[in-house]
Amino acid sequence: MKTSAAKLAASRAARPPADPGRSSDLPGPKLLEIYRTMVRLRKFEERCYQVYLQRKIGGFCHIYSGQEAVAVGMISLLGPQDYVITAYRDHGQALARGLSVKACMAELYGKATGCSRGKGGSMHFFDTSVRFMGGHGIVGAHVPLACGIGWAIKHQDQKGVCLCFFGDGAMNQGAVHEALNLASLYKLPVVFVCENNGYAMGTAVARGAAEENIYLRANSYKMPTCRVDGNNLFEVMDVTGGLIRRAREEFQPSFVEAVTYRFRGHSMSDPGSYRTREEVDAHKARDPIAQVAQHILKQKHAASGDLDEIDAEESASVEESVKFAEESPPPSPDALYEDIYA
Amino acid sequence: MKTSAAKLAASRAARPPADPGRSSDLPGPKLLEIYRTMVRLRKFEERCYQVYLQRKIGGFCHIYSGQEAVAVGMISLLGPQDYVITAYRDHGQALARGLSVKACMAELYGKATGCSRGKGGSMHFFDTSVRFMGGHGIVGAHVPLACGIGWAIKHQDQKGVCLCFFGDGAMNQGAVHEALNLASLYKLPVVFVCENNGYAMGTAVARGAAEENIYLRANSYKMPTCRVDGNNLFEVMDVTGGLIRRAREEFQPSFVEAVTYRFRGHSMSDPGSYRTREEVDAHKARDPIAQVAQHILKQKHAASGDLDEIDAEESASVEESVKFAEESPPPSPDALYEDIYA
Amino acid sequence: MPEVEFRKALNMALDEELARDPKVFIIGEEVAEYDGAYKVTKGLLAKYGPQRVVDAPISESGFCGLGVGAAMAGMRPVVEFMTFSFSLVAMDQILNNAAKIRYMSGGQITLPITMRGPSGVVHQLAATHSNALESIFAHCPGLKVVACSTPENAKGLLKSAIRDNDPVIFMESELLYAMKGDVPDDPDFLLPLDKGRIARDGEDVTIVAYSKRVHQALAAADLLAQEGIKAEVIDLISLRPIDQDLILRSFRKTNRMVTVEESWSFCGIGASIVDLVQRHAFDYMDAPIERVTLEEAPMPYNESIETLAQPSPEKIVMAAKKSLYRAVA
Amino acid sequence: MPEVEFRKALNMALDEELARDPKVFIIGEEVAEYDGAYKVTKGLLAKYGPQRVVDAPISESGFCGLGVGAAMAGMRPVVEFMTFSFSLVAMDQILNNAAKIRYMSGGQITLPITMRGPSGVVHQLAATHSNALESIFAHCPGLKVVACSTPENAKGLLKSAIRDNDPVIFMESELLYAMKGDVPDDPDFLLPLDKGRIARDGEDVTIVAYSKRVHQALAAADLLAQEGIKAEVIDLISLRPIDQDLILRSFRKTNRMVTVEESWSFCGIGASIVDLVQRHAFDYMDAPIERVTLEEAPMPYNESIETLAQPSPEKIVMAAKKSLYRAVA
Ligand SMILES: Cc1ncc(C[n+]2csc(CCOP(=O)(O)OP(=O)(O)O)c2C)c(N)n1
Ligand SMILES: Cc1ncc(C[n+]2csc(CCOP(=O)(O)OP(=O)(O)O)c2C)c(N)n1
Ligand SMILES: [Mg+2]
Ligand SMILES: [Mg+2]
Repeated sequence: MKTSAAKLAASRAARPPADPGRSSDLPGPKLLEIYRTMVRLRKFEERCYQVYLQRKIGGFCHIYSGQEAVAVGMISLLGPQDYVITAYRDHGQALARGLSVKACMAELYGKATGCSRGKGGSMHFFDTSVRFMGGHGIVGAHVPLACGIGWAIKHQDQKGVCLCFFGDGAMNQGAVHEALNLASLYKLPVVFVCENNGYAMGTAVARGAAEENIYLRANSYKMPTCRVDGNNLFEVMDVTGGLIRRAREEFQPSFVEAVTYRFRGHSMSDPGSYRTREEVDAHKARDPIAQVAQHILKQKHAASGDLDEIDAEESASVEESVKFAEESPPPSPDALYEDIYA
Repeated sequence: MKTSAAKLAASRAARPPADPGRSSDLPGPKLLEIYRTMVRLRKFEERCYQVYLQRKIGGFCHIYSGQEAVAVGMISLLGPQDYVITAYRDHGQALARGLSVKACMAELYGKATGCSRGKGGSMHFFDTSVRFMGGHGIVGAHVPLACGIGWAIKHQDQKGVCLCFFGDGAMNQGAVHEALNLASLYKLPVVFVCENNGYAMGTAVARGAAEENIYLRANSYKMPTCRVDGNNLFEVMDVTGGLIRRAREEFQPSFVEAVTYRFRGHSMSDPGSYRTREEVDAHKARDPIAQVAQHILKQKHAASGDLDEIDAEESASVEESVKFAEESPPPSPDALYEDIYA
Repeated sequence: MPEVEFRKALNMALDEELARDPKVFIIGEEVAEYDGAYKVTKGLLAKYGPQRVVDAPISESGFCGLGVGAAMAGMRPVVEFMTFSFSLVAMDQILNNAAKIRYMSGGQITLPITMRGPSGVVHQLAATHSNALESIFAHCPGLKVVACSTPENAKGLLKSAIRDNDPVIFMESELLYAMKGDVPDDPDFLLPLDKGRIARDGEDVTIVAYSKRVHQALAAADLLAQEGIKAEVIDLISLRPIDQDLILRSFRKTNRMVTVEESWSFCGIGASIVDLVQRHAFDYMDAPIERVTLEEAPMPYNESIETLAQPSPEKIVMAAKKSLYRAVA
Repeated sequence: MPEVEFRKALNMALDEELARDPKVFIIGEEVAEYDGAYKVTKGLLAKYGPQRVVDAPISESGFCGLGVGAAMAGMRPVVEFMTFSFSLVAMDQILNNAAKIRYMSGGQITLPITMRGPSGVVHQLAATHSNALESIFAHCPGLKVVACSTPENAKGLLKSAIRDNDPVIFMESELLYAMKGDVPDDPDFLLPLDKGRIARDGEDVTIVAYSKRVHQALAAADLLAQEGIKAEVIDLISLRPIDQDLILRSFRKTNRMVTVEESWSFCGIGASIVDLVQRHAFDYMDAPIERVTLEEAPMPYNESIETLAQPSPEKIVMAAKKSLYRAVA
């Protein structure tokens, strides 16, 4: 699916009614906070890209740049009782959920101060203190886990929701279908978020799925399903807000396809030759962060200098995190044998 | 889904246009042949039930009685170039595909003369000479195999089709969803037949699937999909005929849900207490064989005495098969180590 | 101590733990309304309701993953595989998720999940339904693997497994479900998950077995006794971690060993026992250790060759003698 | 004999077999338009088209099953797992279908399928992406399991695997893909699937290894040589069936052995080697056989403990010495 910006805009499906109050009317301070988080993600990822090239970090590394409106928009709607779980492209959701930039960067460096003590790496960020349940490397395999988290929420009367993120490619894993059915059958408070960035590695959506309208596949599971422009923060928030509410209050699971685009290759080792420069540029022109910035400026919530300041602060914080990571100690040799059993 | 006969009749979906010529207009001899095959299945299964109770055969044994119109109707449309693959409730499809009653009965007895040399048993009938590719015990796991068979047909230019049978419960296995997508993506000549007999063991369809209209789930894979009354031979044949033609000629896979009912328990060890006597009786009143008999008599293709004769002949042949099985030799001890590698 | 069937002993364990801890729930195919394919969960739905005893569709990967996720979020799930043969479709959930998430999270996540069900060959179910996967599970750090063998230990071990804070693979056997035995009704009767037991004392040769093969080993010991050979029988119970001390203590006494297994030889449990014995008790080895395993073939349907394919008391006797003759010779 | 990279040697094998037999096709994720995640299938789409070199969605269970079905119906599929870690979601297709259908059909069905891909730990990919599953596959009758170790044998073995009429699990290693070596360009260069090889002659101790660990074993042998110890290095190549004769021949000469493995110890390949040695060459055992395996932990991300977790030439040297000191003592 070589998603053109036009096609993308046209493809939005009928959606469940948004909650009263539109997110674009959010008060300035709240919006600026969201903007700051989006910037944080971007700065983190771009620095990450650099340190990877400098071979300071290793393993696989999947950059989230371009998809920020999805993670930040949705996760900003959560409270402390809620859970997040995601795949290996997890830096964005982790930071959006409030993991410290330092702990994330240190994890990439494999340090003992990392959010997973240096044992998980880029693909396996965890922080149970904010109910961030990973970071999972096997495509689709964490989606059934979300059902279990939903089960725990529901049967421990926690009035929460689990947001479960996965990619367009994951829709072709059988386990995902089993999980969608289970969530609907058991009425579990899970919002399934398929981040459709057009590709699973080099495979465009329509080359991997007979039904390229991903959100339609959730119809098989009798749950509310919709598609949103994943580069449009406000649309993301408006739609997801309603779904989260229904999950929390009615135990109604739902499915949302967020159409977006990754600015970088699949992982650091991907030259990305399956996408044309024009295609990438067209999507960069719809940068989700720039769109929010524009809105803020237009609504006069802040001046352009204010935004520059935020950018600079976030850059500085990422810089600090690099220093922190570099100076942190590695896990002790004993750590190899720790954390296997409780 | 406690399928009432009325609900069942009402639930038929819009279907793809049938091939010209309706199967109810088939010439008498052809119809009588089909009737004979249906009777053969029933006699075989009921005898099977008895010898199992006499402990002459062992293992799991899943009786097909009540579903005959599906296997016989569909398989009667195949030619020698076509393939059949099915689950563990496989006696019906095997006999419909022309495996000898003797080889089937001998397999149940675990004899060397059995269709799988006594090594497969009830759940694993095979006969490659008629392209009957099993008999498979793991729910849903043979459905991807059907894609491979379809692949082989297509890429070896065999102008055939693979009929793949599975149960309503199998729709909840992830592998089935992966397979449906692959078949559609690669345009494979496979007709997927979900025999919805209302239950997976003791689990009624709606207790296992959020979407109880099984045929609708195939919509996710962009292939023609429909529901037929699986107890109505002619409806089964009319609809499947068109699907088989499209598979053979256009490499168009399709999905058909055949709503039916098993007269016996799930397997020999199932007391079946999850179904009321009334429910079972209501379905027995729609016996697919009796329906065909009625049609034959009404159309004066044969007299009632002719049908009795067929019944008697098939009973006799099953009787012979029991004798054959009992007198056949078991596999030699060496057979244990044979057939592991080519 | 009431005398009950093996399946009832398991049922008592589930019942008591459901009563004790609201975080416990059972999920699997036919566990609720059907009372369990093998009646292990009989009556539990009626007593605890559909939120604690949960029927699942035929989605092993899905509901096993649901169990893992629920454990991550503080519940204490018991996942029933109708048989472990069907756990093959959930293998990734078990080996990647259940076994590794704690480690990958740097110890933040605890996974108190029990995955249970019958395992191994039954009777004429043929190749796909006769899988014994214990050496696969026992290969993997992060899992605990337990095989019960009597009504008593079935109860005590299952209760311990459910209370344990790690993922436990809990293996039963259809062929033992009807076996009767005395079972303590103390609701706090627990057995350690990491200890084997001496099922019979002896000094001439050690027979190591687990699950239903323990009973064949005991039968073999009876036969050997008739010939004046005193066999010690070890019931391993724990396959991961394996009770090395117990095995070595017995071996240092008998200097001879036969292992009896539920699965195939290559990369099997017995091979690892051989390995640990030769590494830790090399000087005590008076003869090669003999192994009685499945023959190296998928399980056939035919009854006679199905029997041939499996360990038997006679095969164990022969192996024991071989190990002894060798010493005599 | 051109000198080529390991990945090119595999590519040549695929290329030649695609050219030779129209029944051969390759299916897997990113094998076609992307030229393979590790470029093993580079250029093959361009040469053979999308019906012979087939991109698959992320549906391992589906496309592996498709391969098995195609083999049942007369094709000769090569299924690529991007890495064998991802084969865990297809385990049922491999262990129940590929391994057992021939048997259950009483020999009517032939399954000429090759399942290939890199296996084992790479570099900082952490626990889910570092699985080495060979002892799981090698446990199961019905499968053949092969691990290549040089560009030359990679080519000869992969061609044999594709031409073989049984399901072959063909294991490669990302870390070897860039290794260079001479490779025969004879399109009928085939190597037997069931034979190991002596990678280096010696008489003091036998080091048995496979896959990339062979190179560590050779490095260890170099180090040992500096101390006057002559190690013989066996490259197993075939893990099922294992080349028992070769192993025993060497052991009867050296009387000492170290096994080096890609996976964990318990129920590992080396345990089975120990078992067969003690059963068939008991009187030749001058010391316990030592094993160098992964440490018993999931694979961590951090580079230093990831290194600690694995075999190394130094660990092999220590193990070899331990086996020898014992004899000296
Ligand atoms: C079961 C499995 N198969 C293959 C892989 C290798 N792999 C990692 S990411 C990926 C593509 C996933 O694409 P998508 O789901 O669209 O997520 P995105 O990377 O676009 O965020 C693949 C094939 C894997 N990790 N797990
Ligand atoms: C993966 C797997 N899980 C569980 C089973 C046990 N089992 C055998 S048949 C069956 C019910 C299947 O129901 P359905 O698909 O509707 O077919 P039917 O028996 O009605 O023909 C179950 C749960 C199995 N064989 N395989
Ligand atoms: Mg994607
Ligand atoms: Mg059914």
